[in-house]
Amino acid sequence: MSSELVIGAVKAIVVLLLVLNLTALLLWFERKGSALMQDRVGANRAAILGVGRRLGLPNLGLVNTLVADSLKLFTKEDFVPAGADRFLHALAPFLALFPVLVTFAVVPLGDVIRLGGRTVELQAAPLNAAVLYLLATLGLGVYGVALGGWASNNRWALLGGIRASAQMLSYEIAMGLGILSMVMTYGTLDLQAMCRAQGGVWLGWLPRWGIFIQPLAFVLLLVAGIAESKRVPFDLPEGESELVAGYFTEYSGGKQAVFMFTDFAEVVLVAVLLTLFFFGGWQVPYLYSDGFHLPGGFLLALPQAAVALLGVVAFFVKTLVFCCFQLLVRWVMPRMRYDQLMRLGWKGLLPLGLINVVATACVVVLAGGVG
Amino acid sequence: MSPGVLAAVQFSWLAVLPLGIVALAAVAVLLAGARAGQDQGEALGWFSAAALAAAALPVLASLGRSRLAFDGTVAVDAYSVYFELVILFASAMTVLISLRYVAEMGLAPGEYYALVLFAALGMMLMAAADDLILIFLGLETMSLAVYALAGFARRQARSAEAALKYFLLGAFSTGFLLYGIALIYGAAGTLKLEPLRAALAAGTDHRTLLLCGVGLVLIGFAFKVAAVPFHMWTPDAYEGAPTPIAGFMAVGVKLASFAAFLRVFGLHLGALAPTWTAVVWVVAALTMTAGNLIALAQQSLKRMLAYSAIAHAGYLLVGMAAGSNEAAGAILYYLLGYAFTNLGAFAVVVALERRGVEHESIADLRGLGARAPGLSAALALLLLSLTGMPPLAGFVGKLYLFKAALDSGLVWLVVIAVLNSVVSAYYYLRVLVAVYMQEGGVAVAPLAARPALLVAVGAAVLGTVLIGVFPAPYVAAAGAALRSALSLSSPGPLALIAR
Amino acid sequence: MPAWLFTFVAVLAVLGALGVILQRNPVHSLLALVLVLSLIAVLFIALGAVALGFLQAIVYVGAIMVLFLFVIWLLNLETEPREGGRLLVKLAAAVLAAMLAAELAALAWRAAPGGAAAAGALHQGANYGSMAALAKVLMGEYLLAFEVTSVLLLAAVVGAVALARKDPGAGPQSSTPGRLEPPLR
Amino acid sequence: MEGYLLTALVFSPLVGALFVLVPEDERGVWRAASLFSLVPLGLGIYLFVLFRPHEAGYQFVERYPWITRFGIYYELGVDGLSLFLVLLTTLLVALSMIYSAGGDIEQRAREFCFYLLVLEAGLLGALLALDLFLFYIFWEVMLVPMYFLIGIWGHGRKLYAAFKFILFTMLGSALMLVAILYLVGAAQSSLGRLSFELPVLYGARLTPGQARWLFAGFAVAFAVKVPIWPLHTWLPDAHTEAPTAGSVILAGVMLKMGTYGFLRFAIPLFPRVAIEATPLFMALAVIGIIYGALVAMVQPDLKRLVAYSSVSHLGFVMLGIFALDVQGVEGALYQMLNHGISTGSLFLLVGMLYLRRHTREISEFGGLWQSLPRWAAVFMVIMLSSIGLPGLNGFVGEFLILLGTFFKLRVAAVLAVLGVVLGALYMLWAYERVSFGAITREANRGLADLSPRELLVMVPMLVLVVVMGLYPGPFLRRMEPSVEVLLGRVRAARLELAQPVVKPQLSLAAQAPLRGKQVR
Amino acid sequence: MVAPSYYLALSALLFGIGVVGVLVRRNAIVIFMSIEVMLNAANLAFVALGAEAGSVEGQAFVFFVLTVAAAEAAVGLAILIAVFRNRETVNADELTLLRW
Repeated sequence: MSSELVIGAVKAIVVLLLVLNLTALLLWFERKGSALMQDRVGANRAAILGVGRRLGLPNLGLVNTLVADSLKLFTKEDFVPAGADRFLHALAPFLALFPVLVTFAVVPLGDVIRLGGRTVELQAAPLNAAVLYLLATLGLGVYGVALGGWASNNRWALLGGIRASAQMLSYEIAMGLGILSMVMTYGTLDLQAMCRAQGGVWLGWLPRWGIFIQPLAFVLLLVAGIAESKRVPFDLPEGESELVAGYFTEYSGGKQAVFMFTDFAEVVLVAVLLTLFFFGGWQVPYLYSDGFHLPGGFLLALPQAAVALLGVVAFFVKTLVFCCFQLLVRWVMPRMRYDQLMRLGWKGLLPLGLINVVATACVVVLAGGVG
Repeated sequence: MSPGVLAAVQFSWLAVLPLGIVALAAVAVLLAGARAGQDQGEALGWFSAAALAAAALPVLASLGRSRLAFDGTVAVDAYSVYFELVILFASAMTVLISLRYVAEMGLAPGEYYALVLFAALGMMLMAAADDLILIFLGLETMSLAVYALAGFARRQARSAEAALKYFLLGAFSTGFLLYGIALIYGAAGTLKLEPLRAALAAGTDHRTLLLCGVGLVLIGFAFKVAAVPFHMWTPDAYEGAPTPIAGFMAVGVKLASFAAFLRVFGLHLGALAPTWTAVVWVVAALTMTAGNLIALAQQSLKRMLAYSAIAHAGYLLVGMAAGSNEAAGAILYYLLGYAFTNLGAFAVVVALERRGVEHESIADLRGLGARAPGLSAALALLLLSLTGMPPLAGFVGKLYLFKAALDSGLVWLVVIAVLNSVVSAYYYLRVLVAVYMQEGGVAVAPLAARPALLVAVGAAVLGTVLIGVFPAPYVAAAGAALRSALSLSSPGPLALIAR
Repeated sequence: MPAWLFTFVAVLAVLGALGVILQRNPVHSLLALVLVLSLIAVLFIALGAVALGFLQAIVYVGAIMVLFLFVIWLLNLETEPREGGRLLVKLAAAVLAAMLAAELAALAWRAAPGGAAAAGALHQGANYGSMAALAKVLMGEYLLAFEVTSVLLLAAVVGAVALARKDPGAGPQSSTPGRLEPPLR
Repeated sequence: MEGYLLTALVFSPLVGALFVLVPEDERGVWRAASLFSLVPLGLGIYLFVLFRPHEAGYQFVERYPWITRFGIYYELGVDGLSLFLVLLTTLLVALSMIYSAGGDIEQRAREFCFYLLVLEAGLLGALLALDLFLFYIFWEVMLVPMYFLIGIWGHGRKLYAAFKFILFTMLGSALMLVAILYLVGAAQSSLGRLSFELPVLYGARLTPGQARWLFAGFAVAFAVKVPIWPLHTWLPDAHTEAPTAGSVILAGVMLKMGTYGFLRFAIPLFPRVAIEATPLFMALAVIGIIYGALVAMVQPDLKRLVAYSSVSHLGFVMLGIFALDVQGVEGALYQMLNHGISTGSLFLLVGMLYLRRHTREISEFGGLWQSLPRWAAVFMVIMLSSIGLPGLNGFVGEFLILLGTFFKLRVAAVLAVLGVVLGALYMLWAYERVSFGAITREANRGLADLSPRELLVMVPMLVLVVVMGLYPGPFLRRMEPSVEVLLGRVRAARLELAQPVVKPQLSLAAQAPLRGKQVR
Repeated sequence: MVAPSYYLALSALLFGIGVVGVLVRRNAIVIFMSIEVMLNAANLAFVALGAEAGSVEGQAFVFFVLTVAAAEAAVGLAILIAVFRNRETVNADELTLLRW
């Protein structure tokens, strides 16, 4: 009993650390990547005693992002505007971060591994209603930004909060519909089972990934996901040119860091979801439990531990790719207007999602069910 | 999921078709209304009325049957046919009354009629449901549509306010209803009414829980039928709501609520009758007395009709308190007459209203007898029926009801009831005084020669007279409806209430 | 759910409910309500109704409460001044209702099937609270009810839109410019 | 024709009421209304001719099932109790219609005629119905038209009077409705079948307690209508404020519905209770007689005086009814007719006066004998009939009543005689102040005397006053069999009551020895 | 393991608190929130009693209640907005066009 508890705790901490580190990495990528795309240098000033330069290394800005900025953020004055609701003002950032982080608990990082006769699921919380859990926690995410905006006693902040919550609520529906089609396709609410179902190939060469049977759902989830994380082109809640910084205008220091953190954690989450639903999660193409079965009948045998490890690596690679994709979108898309945003959500994605669900249902029933 | 699951359900077209027709019509009206302009509103109204009439056909087709469908959640019996027909009629009348009003007041016709149809669907479901879940859903479908309709004239502060009060108190009562259902479920272990009756007949170990639940459900229903002390919403809601909707609330909501009330309490909780009839006795006495006494003081016609509706709920509760087969038949019959009479009265009020000139107070009606003899005569007849003047529908209904109550030994309750109807004569006649015996008032010719309105008023008057003078077929129909509902469960006792 | 955890959740839920009715700022009331609803979701899961617990969180916490929040903002509700007048009536109402609650609780505690003492196992099947079990009922015996909910929702949407829609030619009173003010305290 | 005679009688006014709506102008309305008011009168006379005088039971019975589930029949019939009231109704309606056409009703003639004819239908229906349900319907139907008659064409505080009238009456009839329903239920358990038919219900066995309550229910309704003192307060208002035709019908026929109700329903249905309640009702009747007379005496308003005299006269009727013997009941029936004729005439005469002077204050008149000789002469005859001058109709009724009462309860008879004296006093005094002496007011000079139309209305009354005073035989002969049947039921009940088991304390003989024993 | 009766007692308490809230508060939206507390108390009772009996019917009912609650919230809040547009208040004591 206690060892299971320990394993559970370890898994939770591992997942948490992974997400946090990934987030920090994304922060760096965003700064440096954007500089690269815009043909400028980007963060490059801070260095530790000039060691890197002396060694002749290019300044990657890692010190800026990972050390200097963090130090600055956490040592800055925690400013609360006059007339703000102090309690909610303090609570809001954590209310925003918490649901995103706990969502990762149900994400399967890989297949089971066997350690000393014990089977360990590479999933912090193996839950057979994981999709419902996912939707529930996603729903909670609204409160942080909404209350943050409201509690600041600032018009821009309030407007940002309202925009954020309306936007998240609207796109949650499209997202839910996308996820629903996947649930119907695989006939399960269990994410691990969904990943397992994506193993193997069609026609001898095409991986059985979700993207190939539910392309529309992928589009839905991608768009809605970006909107959920309030990033360009859906970054109206924090549109600098209109609202200063939207709902976190009045935040500074550590609390602002938490908000920023939430932002990137959401990016990771969206990437994870896309990976899980449409790109086989930890499935590596042609890799089975005993090794690679390449098209054409070639078999490349691998030990079980290596297969598991490959799965985890594959998962991270896919996630990273989608993370980067999301960051890249920022520099190629203009910001939408608010009415365009709403129109896209309600008149574009929602009908598409409904059509997709109905079509899926028809196919599922005609095919005699999935179970 | 396999298709086998669906096949296992006892599907019944007869149960679904009427609801389906109404729902489809609602969607069609909604879509058409989005495109149509204000001037096509009347066409939408006529279409809605036609759809309601069409829905009556499958209802009639299930006459003579008496069985349960959808795994015992819906009853296909004469009882539901009876109520569904009356509900369809009341809804169609509401639509006809509304035609002119909607145009005159500049309301959105598509949404208006769609909501009326949705409400009608909810009411029909309440009448047919044999399961607490379905009753609840029907109740909510009806209520939500009616909440919205009550506040439909949203440019008027009063309308929105009426909707708010109606909504808050309605939702409050829903809470009681739900908790009560939960406790009954806990005690009996089922939500379906037939097994519930069987379970009660077999006796339960959880009598306390059951009685608590019954009490709370009673509160919930008391709210819906506007029984004192849960009547506070009624006058405000009626006064603020668009007038045709006030009539719809007074008739349709009451019909459906009593249909479910009677089915749940009379038919299925009959084993507990001695406990709840005592409560209903008190509630009935309070309801009629308070309704009538407060109605005396009203200056507004709609408000007066609202209090009179409360009083009539009181009379109907006398029948519930009597708790016999005979009384149940009387309730059915009374509701029929009440539907015709009250809708007619509201139709007349609608005929007098127009934008800017609302015949609000009774004093506005002064001299109407000379300006609009036909309409005044109709109003007089309908009000006399509400008073209980023979040989109109209201009289025979009361007679039947009181007779049944006397047979159950509720002499004092009946005495209270008849004294109340004397009190009620005062305020009904006060209207006639204004119409016929006083001069002045607002010099506006009524909206005469509106075919729909005239049809509605004519139908109401004709019905009121016909049901009153030749009650035999309707009494027989009410009786048949009850027998049909009673015979649903072939085993078990056939008596409505062990009394 | 172990007893200590239940006690903790229950106490928290009651405190939350009290918060709903005692907080003078509607947003704080709302947050208290969110807490209560989430705890009830937890209790659902503890009772084996796993799917329902999540549904509760999704529908109530994720959607309905956000709608409430929106409306509070739209209405620009401020902290209520201390409510004066009719204090006696309110007190009486409160006492009465509290008595009702106490009585109900006492009754429920003693009269519930199983009783207070029988803390035995619940008679639940293997997949008692699963989505599949729930779906079987919804698509089976309650098929009609399930279909009716679609009508119900449609009616609600139509009603809500009809009521809250802005009039095209509405006067100035319906949309005062500068309505949206941050709460002033 | 005979098979449907009663139906034709009841519904001909209704048909007339519909026809009244047709004509374009007011003259046409009056003509149609007058014609149609003569139809029931003609049918009534035809009925009188065909009526078989020596038959005790109901005649011309029509019986069709109506609401079989409740044992309700459309059942009409006539007997000696109702025959003359039917005739009186048709006569008074026709006369007041003709009178009203002569200028009494100045506005909304169409509605007036409509209501009057509907009222007639209600009155005739209530008199002829043999089914309690049907009876109740007609009983209520007559309220509404009367309410409108008072409320629209009345004078002074007409709305107040109309409301008082209808609420008092409805209060009574509502209780009667409960009693009817209870009675039917009780009869169902004792007879084994559900029926609203009067002949069936006569046979119901009731416990004394039930019977007492039910009797009370019926009695309150009828007592309000009569009206018995202290339930009379609506009457002076209603009579005074009503238009002349309304007063005539109200006093002439409607009050009789109360006394008729006692004779047809309350007493035969519950004879034992009626016997027990005799002292009470006799006391109330005597109070009514004396009270009515005393109050009438001090009235400054002529119409109000006549109204209070009605209270007094109806007291006589009640006295006769509760004498419960042949003389008393027949006298009461006869007095009902008398009162209808004489009081109806008095109201007509007051109305004629009002038309000319627009006042009814007695002090405003004086010496009318000079300016209105014909009016004064007619008034004289009618007034003498009202105070019961031998040779005129009033005497026969009062004499029979006093005779019947005398055998029953001497004190009551003696007090009632006092009432007769008082009646003569206030009537003659009023007449003196109005007609005799010199003309004191200029306005009273040069008034137009009775017009031919008015004479036409009054002549039938005068003829009846004389005929019924000199030749009561044909009337009494037709009443007697039915009265005997009624009293037969009372006698049977009295025999039952005499059994000491039922009510030992009533019999002094049974108690006396007991007391004696204790003393010893 | 905790017996369902404890859950039931808790639900009764919550229900009572909701009722008190409806009766005591004058702000319409807070009244509405109190009503939601009542509904949820009923839901808890359903699930607790259903768990005891091992029947899914109670859960089905809660599912429907959730649906209804969502619909009710939409309509109710729309009404609130309509009222506010007209009157600039949702305080029940100030809504006096119609008498309470």
